Amino acid sequence: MSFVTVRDVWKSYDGRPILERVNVDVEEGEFISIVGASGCGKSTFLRLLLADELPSRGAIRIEQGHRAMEPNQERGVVFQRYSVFPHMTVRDNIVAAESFGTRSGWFFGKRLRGARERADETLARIGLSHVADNYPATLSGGMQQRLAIGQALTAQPRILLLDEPFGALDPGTRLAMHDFLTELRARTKMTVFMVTHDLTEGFKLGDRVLVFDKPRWDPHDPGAYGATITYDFDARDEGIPFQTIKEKTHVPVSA
Amino acid sequence: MSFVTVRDVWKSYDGRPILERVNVDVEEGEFISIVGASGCGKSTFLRLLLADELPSRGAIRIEQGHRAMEPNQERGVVFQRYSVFPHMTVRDNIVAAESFGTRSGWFFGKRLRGARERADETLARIGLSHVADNYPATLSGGMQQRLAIGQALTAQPRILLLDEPFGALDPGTRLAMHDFLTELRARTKMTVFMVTHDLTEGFKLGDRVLVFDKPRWDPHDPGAYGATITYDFDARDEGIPFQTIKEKTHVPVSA
Amino acid sequence: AAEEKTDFKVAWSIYAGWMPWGYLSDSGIMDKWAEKYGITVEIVQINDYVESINQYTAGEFDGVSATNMDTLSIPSGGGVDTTALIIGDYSNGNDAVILKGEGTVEDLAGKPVNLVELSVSHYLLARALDSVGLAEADLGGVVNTSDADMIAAFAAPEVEAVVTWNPLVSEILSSNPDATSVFDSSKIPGEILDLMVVNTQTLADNPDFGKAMVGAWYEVMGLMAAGDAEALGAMASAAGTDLEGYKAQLDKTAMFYDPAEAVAQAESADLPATMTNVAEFLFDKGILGVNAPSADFVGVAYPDGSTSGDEANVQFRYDTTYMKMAADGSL
Amino acid sequence: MRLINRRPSRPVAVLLAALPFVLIVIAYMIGSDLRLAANPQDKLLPAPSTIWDTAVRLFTEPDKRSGRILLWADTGASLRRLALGVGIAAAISLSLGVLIGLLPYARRLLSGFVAVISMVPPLALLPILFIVFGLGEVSKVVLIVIGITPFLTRDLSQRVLDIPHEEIVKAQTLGASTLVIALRVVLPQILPRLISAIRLALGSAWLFLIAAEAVAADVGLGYRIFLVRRYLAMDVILTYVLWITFLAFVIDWALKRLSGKAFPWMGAGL
Amino acid sequence: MRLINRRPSRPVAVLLAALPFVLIVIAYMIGSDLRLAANPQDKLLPAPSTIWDTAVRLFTEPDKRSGRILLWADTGASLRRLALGVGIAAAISLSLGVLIGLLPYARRLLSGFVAVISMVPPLALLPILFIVFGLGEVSKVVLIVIGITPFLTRDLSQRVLDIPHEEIVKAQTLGASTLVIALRVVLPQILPRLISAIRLALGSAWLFLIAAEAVAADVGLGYRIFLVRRYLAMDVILTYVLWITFLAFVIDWALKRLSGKAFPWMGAGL
Ligand SMILES: Nc1ncnc2c1ncn2[C@@H]1O[C@H](COP(=O)(O)OP(=O)(O)OP(=O)(O)O)[C@@H](O)[C@H]1O
Ligand SMILES: Nc1ncnc2c1ncn2[C@@H]1O[C@H](COP(=O)(O)OP(=O)(O)OP(=O)(O)O)[C@@H](O)[C@H]1O
Ligand SMILES: [Mg+2]
Ligand SMILES: [Mg+2]
Repeated sequence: MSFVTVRDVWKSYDGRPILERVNVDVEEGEFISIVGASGCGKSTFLRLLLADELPSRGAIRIEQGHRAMEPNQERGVVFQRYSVFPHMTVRDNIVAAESFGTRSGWFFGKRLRGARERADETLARIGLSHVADNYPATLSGGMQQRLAIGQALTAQPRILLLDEPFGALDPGTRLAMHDFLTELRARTKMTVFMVTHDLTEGFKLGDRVLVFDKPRWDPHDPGAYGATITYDFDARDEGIPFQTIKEKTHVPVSA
Repeated sequence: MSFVTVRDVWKSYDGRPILERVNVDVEEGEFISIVGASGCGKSTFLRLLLADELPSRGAIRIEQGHRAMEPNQERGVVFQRYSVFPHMTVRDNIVAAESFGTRSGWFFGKRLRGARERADETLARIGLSHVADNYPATLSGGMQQRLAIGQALTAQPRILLLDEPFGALDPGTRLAMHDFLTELRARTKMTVFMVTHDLTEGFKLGDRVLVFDKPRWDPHDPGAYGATITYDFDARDEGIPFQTIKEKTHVPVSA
Repeated sequence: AAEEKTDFKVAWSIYAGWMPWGYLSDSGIMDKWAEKYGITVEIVQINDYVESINQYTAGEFDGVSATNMDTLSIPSGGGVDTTALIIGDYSNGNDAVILKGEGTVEDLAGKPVNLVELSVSHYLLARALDSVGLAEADLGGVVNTSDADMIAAFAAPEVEAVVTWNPLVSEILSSNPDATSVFDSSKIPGEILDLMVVNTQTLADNPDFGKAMVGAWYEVMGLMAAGDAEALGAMASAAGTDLEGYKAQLDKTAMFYDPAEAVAQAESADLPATMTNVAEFLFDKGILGVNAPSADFVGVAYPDGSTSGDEANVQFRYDTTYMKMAADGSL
Repeated sequence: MRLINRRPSRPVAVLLAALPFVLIVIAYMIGSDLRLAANPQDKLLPAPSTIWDTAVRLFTEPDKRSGRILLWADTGASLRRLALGVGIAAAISLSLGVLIGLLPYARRLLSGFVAVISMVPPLALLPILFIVFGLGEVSKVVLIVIGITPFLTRDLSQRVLDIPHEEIVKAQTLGASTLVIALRVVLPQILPRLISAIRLALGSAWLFLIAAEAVAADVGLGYRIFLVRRYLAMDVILTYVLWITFLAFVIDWALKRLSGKAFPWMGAGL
Repeated sequence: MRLINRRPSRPVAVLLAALPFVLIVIAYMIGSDLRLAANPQDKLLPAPSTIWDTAVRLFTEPDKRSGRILLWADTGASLRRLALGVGIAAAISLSLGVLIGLLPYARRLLSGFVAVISMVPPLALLPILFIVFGLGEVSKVVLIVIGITPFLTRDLSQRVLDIPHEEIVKAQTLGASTLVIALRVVLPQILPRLISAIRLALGSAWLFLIAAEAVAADVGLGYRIFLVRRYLAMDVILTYVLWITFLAFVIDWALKRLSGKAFPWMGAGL
């Protein structure tokens, strides 16, 4: 059986369909890039995977488990912005990834010291040791995203969700982050879903690239139908894709 | 004589030098791309050209005229954001480019109708006719920047200054904007300065590419010296540059 | 600097003995008398009694309804030479010291007392304590309490005694069966005088102003003395009560319906003693100002030409000229 | 499921929203019952039925003396003062806000002064106000103006400063003079903020109005409350309090609507 | 050069900032002189020298009767009431704000209620407060609490809602319970906002304090002002008004400093 199973998922907001008939199976350790036009529902799909929103119809399961009703430690996430806590130092942001799961949310004494040491190791690994006591606002965008990823991974999620994590970075920093992510993956073998606007980035990092688009559309009412996965590329072969067309796109629906 | 003359310009903030010994001559109709590390003073240089800030030393002249003391109609500008007026419709934003120069800032009657007609022509040219009555907030980022450029050009400036005009756009839209700008240039032969983070973009669009960097630096005090133009590439030959090294870079200064 | 003028403004505030001023203005009687003397007099009601005196002191009004004590402390103490044009009444039970539960004035010892500080209530309390040989220091403190909230205050658990005036007194006594009046102004008759005071200079320059005011006032006094239901009813409703309630308040007010009685009060030999008493009270409380060297720093002149206090600094005058004209029917 | 992720269904939501009001009414009824049982003459917490009767009387029966329905006369007078005071304060603070926010000279001249003035307790100045502006309508309006103008001015000048510098530069490159920038770029953009600032300041404006009317007035909502406070006529006071609350709510709602209608460009921001 | 681009030099800037204060003082001196020339005893606008003498006396000379320096006693009493009132209001509004902002159920239950309550004019409810809380310190503190809590609560709950949803989601993916989110994500982030909300509300708090002290008290800044109003001692009133203004300014400044010191992470925002 596959690791993540998405079965006939529909999602509408206020009766307006955004996603329809989404089906996909993902193996453990796969890196899935998700691309598609702006506003087509990529972030929505990620929120469904995160269980921050529930599908209007259909189900998403990890290892055939229960359907999650809300975000939990199984699913880590990094957004384009606001992914770290601005009121905690860089080190405390990492410690929080351990301590938030406890009843009070605080560590004390020996446990705190232990967590701090582990946090410092993590920071060394992601190259942020020199700013451990700084607040995130003083970090560059790239450093903040590295911190966010380090924090998400500290909680040891089963899948990691990235929503345009490098969208706000300049091209140079972006390339550095690609290397950082590739290196991390080589070490952890995490299952990752990453939404990106940048097709090159998607193919470069992903094992598979899912394209979201509206297969059906009504010329008189562009909002009448939702998007689904129209292509599912295998990108493992150094970015030279062989493609699986899943749906014919832009079939006009006679009104 | 050259069209824009920058002579031995220095700029410091609070005694901290940002730019030093900047010299450059630009011919009428040239497209100058400006690149450089983040925070090295590119936007500051543009603000000096704009006369939004005055140089601490040295002078900037257009056609050997007076040194401008504040922004005026000679210099048009488009920023990364906030370049259009959010409280005016798309059409009114274009009309404003004509009417702001009058005493009251308003057009009435026949003059207003005339300006509206010209605005509609401009909108047709930049492909925004269908949203003429919308407010900018409802436009996509690319459309807003097209409007900002159209607005700036309506005021018929002698030079046009662009500060990372496409920095906030996604790659697809960015490419479309490149085409839009290239096409406009072919028509107007405007003198343009464009700051960009993206080297490719700089070479693709520019006739010349200026690189800002700190030629001198003090290992003990990185903020002690300002940046200047270290390279001046000719980019006309389809982006294959032959370079003019203007300064040796990163010469350590014995402390 | 003689300053003749034809337009005058006087202020009044709601109190049993001053209600005629409202009626004077509403009924047109004031206008009638003003017209007779070729002037206009605007009568303005002000909610806040202290504010009305302050406004008069600052020169906004030519006259104001006030007690003898407040006249001495605010305008006269403030250097505004003021004449008592009309003595309307004296409080004859309208002001009272009220205790929660049974008791006498002696029982006030050790208890906090709520009252409008530095007002006639405070004076009444001082006189009450005097009568039994107590001093304010023997109390459990004096708590300044706005008259507007006196009834609510009396209902508060920690309030043990209040000093206040009508209609609050009758309201408190009637709605709190356990309330006892242990001392009231009927025990010090003639000491709390309710006046209409005017600027001395203005009066001197414009005798017609005095004549019109006094004439109008005693026309209404005549109506009241005759029990005119229309006039009394109007005053009662303006006071926020009914005819019965207003009559009950008037019972505690020694109105001088006859101008001759008012003249007699002004000429009474007790008046200088009362004023000296009041001045001492004010000085003791520091109300005459920090620069006041003694209690007799402000001089008060009486109808017979005698004075109490500092002769060189007479700022408060009892003048019976106009009331006598009314008594003689020569207005 | 975490509490933060639990959303009440529609009917439950309506019930919940009504609950606190129902509880307050019940608590009042119990309190009133207890006091009236102890003393049937008690005026402090009149029975709801008494309040209702009083309210009906106040809203419909004309005053014997003047023939006017006092509550409407009071409402008219108070609303006029409020509108005048708030209107004048808005006009002053709009001009000052634009000046302070836009012109460095004006900023130097006024911003410190406004900051200090905003700390002065206006109630303590009442006696002076009455002397300077008389006891008529003017002084009441002026108290409101003095009370809320500093706050409005500080808020608006901050908003002017918050307008992206880019917009001001852009206007200059289009040839706009200071006047044109003030009138066509700055003013329209702070108008919506003016409305929200007014909504914030209205509470204080009511307070000042009531305080001023308590001292010198012969008509007005605050005057009436102050007048009947002497007799502890809580039925009248509560009716007036509820009525003022209702008026305040309607004004707030109307301003919110106005803001939405008048400034359609305020969508998601630029 | 456009007016918006002209910046005063340093000495001119200092002069400009002082100008309005100087003008006010001069205007006062002229007004005072005129009135004192007409009547040397005039109390309304005492000469600046008189105010100075009075101020010195008030700050240094003990009261004859009680032996205490009244101004300090008044200041102590008022500041205690203010601190208590504001402190309690802050605690309540912090809890309510977090609840309303974070929990949909609490939001449904309370947000409409708080919106309505914030429209009630608290001054009109004074009689009820007196009966329920007595005439002592409690009712004064309660008036401040009632007066500013709705405003603080609305402001804080809005700030909680403004916290990026991403942060809340992130906390959940780190396993945080509702309690942990409230205590470790939301609370620390709205504390700085609490301080700025308090700075905004302090003006009203002073107002309610002065109003409460005017009604029933035997010590306090507002009490003294309303007491000496009885004999138009404007020198005392003006001294007290200036002193209150100074206190308000210092408190405001201290809160601003505190906010900067206590929340170093509030740099440029994330
Ligand atoms: N909470 C919501 N309520 C109503 N509509 C929503 C909501 N969230 C998203 N939408 C709508 O759903 C559609 C898809 O939004 P989504 O954010 O998933 O797009 P996206 O593919 O991530 O776009 P982008 O590339 O711009 O991030 C949009 O039209 C959006 O307006
Ligand atoms: N008004 C100012 N006052 C003080 N320092 C300033 C000011 N404007 C810019 N600086 C400083 O000048 C330096 C250059 O800033 P500038 O904005 O010109 O850089 P930039 O090259 O445009 O950077 P970026 O690529 O991030 O836009 C920075 O260190 C900045 O902190
Ligand atoms: Mg998205
Ligand atoms: Mg820049």
